[in-house]
Amino acid sequence: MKNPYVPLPVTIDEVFIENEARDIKTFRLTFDRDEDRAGFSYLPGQFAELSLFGAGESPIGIASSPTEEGFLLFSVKRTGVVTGELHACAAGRKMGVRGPLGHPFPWERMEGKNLLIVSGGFAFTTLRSSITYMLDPANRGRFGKITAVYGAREPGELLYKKSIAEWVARPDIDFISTIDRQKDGWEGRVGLVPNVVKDLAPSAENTLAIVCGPPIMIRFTIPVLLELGFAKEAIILSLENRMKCGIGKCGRCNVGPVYVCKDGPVFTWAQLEKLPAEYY
Amino acid sequence: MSEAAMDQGWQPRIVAFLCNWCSYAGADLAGVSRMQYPPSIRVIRVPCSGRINPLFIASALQSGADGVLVSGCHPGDCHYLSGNLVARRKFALVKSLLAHVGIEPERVQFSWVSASEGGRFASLVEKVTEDVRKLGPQKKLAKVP
Amino acid sequence: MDKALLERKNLDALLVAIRKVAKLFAPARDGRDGETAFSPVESTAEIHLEPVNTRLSAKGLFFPQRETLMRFSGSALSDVTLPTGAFVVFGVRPCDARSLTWLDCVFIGGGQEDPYFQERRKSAVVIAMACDQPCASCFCTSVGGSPYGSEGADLLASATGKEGALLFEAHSDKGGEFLRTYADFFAAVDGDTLKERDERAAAAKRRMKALDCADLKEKLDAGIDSPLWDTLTKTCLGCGVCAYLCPVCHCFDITDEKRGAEGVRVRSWDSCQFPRFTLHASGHNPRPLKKARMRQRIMHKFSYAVETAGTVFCSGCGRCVRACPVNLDIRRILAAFKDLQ
Amino acid sequence: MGDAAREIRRIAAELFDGKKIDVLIGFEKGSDGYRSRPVFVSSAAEAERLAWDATCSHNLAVYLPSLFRRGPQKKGAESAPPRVGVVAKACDMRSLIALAKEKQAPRESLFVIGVPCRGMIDARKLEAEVARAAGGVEVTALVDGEEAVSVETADGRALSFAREPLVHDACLECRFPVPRGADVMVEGHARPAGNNGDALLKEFAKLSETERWQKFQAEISRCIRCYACRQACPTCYCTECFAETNSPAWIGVTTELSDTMIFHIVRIFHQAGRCSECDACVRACPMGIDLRPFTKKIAADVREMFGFTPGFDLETPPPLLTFREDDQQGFITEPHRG
Repeated sequence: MKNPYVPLPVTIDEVFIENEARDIKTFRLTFDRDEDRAGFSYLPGQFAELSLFGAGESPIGIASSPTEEGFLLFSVKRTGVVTGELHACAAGRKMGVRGPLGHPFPWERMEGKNLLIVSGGFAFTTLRSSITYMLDPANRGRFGKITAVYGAREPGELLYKKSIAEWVARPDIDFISTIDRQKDGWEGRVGLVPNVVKDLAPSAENTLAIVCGPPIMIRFTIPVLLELGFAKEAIILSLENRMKCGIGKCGRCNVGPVYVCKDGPVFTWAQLEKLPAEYY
Repeated sequence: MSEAAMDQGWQPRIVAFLCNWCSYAGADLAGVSRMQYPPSIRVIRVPCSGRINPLFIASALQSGADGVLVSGCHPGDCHYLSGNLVARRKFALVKSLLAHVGIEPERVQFSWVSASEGGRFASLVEKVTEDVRKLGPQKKLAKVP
Repeated sequence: MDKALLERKNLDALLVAIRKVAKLFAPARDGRDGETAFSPVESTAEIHLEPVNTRLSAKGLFFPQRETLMRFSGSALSDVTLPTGAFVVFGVRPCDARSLTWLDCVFIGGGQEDPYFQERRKSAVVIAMACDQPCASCFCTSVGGSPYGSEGADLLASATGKEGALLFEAHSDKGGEFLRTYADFFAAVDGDTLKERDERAAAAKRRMKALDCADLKEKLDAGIDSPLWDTLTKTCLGCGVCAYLCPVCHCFDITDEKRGAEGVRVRSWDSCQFPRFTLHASGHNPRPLKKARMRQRIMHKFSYAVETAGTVFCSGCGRCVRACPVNLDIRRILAAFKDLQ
Repeated sequence: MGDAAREIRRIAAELFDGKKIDVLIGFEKGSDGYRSRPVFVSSAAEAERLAWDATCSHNLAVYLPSLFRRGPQKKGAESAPPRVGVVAKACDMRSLIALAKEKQAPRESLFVIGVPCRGMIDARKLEAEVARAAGGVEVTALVDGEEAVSVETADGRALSFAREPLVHDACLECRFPVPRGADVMVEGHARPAGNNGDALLKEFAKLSETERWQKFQAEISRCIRCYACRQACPTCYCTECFAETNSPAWIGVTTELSDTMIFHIVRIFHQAGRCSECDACVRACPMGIDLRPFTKKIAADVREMFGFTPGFDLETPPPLLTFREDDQQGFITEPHRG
């Protein structure tokens, strides 16, 4: 019997500082064993438990795309014990990964659809995975028009700046980054994410919206999308609750009849609306 | 310290919480004066003996310390006027409660050492070390994961 | 052979025989107040079957309050040892035996098996002891159980009028095998004993006050935003008694402990009644209020579990009723929602 | 006892009618005839629920700090603190004063209805007696007599038990059965003052070091870390407990014995100068852990070393926030030479 609590051994291959506040780092991990690399099959939207023996585990969305072979990316904000310890780790450090866990975005449903990606702040990670995945030449044809709105408090807090620069330049994705307040040197859009979406007024026709961000952004974005004509089933969100086991046993992420870890973290607004509001 | 004691082999590990202004300076003086005392202590410098939280003592014991020594300025000499006097009440209670539940009183000791008392510091460490050595390793609160 | 009689004089010999091949757990005195706890026992003299159930259910024998999942050394895994060793639990009340089937749903079901729990379940024989004297705080019959219920048990033992003899009935393959293995200690059962058993079962059932739980889930679902949650939980102290004593509550924490490089990853019971249970590292807490936490506990048992596992997650053992320091009484909460218009 | 209940209801109704209080914390009838439960009432009509009998053993002061703990207030627009009525036995009263002293509940916002205490009946002791006599049956009526407690059971039996053996250990030892400093007193007679567990402490202190350690270990090893002791304790009011913080993680969160022992040692230490020896911690413990030999120790030490008994006046500073130049320091280690 496979023991679901035992992490797969990995090595930190490289560490990137993502933001000016230097409290978000991206860790590139490689598997220590070939069979783990081969067996770790995931799709964008899933997460994994990062394990540092002595500190504990932390559930983090997978930021790499399955199309990027040979490594995994995780962007981690320094907030608690495990993430604090992780931020003190340098390349070469051995650690563990348990996963992939949870359900990915509904890729079968998304096929043939236009996609509106709405994201704020640090929650962009699994959307980096998704965009990279969709823009892969082997996949791009499976999806319609892709529009992405990504906001942060200030320019220095936008993640994956290099990738963003590439996406902005590409014709096959309409990528808009925005910051909350004007800052010197910023030439892009200024405004809160829900307002930018409102201004943009993307068509709801044959479109699915994927929303990931802080609670406040989600709360204000949902009404905008509904007003634009998105059906509740067409609004897809990814939740972050406190978790431990990641496999629906420990009860920590339980909200209503669902476990965010094993039934989510991806849900439609139609599903979430029925739950007690204990997920943000 | 006698040759005989050195030969006994087992050296207790004693965590010493020393106040910055008196006892730490006293330890320093003992050092620069090349006074001999057992290499049993691991010093943690605190701003004042009033900074000592009983949890520090419990944590030290749980982490495997065989003994704990807390030392501050003599009453009346506190750099912060009364930190050690307020602390003294806490210390009295901690000492009494630990002994009450059955932890050997010699495991946790409190003293006062001034910046000029290098000799007193050295003999204090010697005494505490001897006391703890007689008791052997501390296992009651030590946690072995 | 699925039914057999154990005469009083053979009981000790049976225990000795069991202890040759397995550990034996049974209710034994615990603490100064005369209550009992499942403990390793060596003889019948140590076993105390009281009207008041054991302090804690048998849950901890399968899902220990603290359990080492793995050991590590530095950043490398050094050991994963699954629990081993056969054991027999005697004197589990039907309510607690039934609860084990729900722990099965959680730990073995759900598409992912928990190897630690699974190993213990596999290596245990559960002998339930029927209740002739249900307590005032008991309400098993209100949630589909019964004082003579056998769900979750490999064997059900019940008292007979014959000088302390016990009737054993097998309710699983494991139970049948147990009776075959120890056949030498057992005698045949006559019709009178079985008749008496049925009478006793009926009498025990009659002693119990029933709570009407028929459309409880619907009522609770409808009342999810009711101010009752606030009024009924105002006096809740926010301790973990109800969850820790509950034979079904199964939430846990996983933490690492180390000294130097060596350490362990352990799991330990946790409770949704603690504010820290859902507290994010950022300081945000999606369930910050006591009323929401108690709502979670009740809803999980009587609504969410019905949706996900097809059953309520409460066996009516009454421990939370007895032991709640402020007598919150789960039956009163349920009754209040039943009456909600 | 019925008279006291009526009197409490009358006073409560008067307070609500006179708009003197916003909420009152008292007792109502609890489950199965063995228990009563704390209740919050907020109107004269609701005050009809208030009860008073021999099972009202909870220390209601436990609810006070959270009632007065309010979020940040806008300067100049601070909302007034609630006015709270409390039904208080002597131990509740002492805890309430200890809380007021530490600014956890303003005394002027409290209206205390004091009730003299004859010693509360331990529901578990009664339950065990009834179970022995008649099985685990419901009690439908309980009459608290002078010498005996009589109960009627759901299956129609009338049983009577000697009262004193049913009384909580804490009450048997209570030195102050009459509340001092209440705003109004309900008439009634109190039990004679006890010895405050001096005998118990002396017994324990007589044991050898090893025996004391074994007893301590044996009791604490049964702890399940449910924190009922802490939650039921009126003067354990920290919003974040050292036992649960994770940075620093002082102790582990599991039932590992050293963690559990440190939790109890430190929690008990934290009650120095606060503990009214009400035994709320002991009563709340679902495992029947006898903490008394340890909780009593800290109270006795504070009394003997600093001459302080918590819960009687608001003026004296808490003993661990102050000092005397001549505080005893016989425990200070003097090295061999100076």
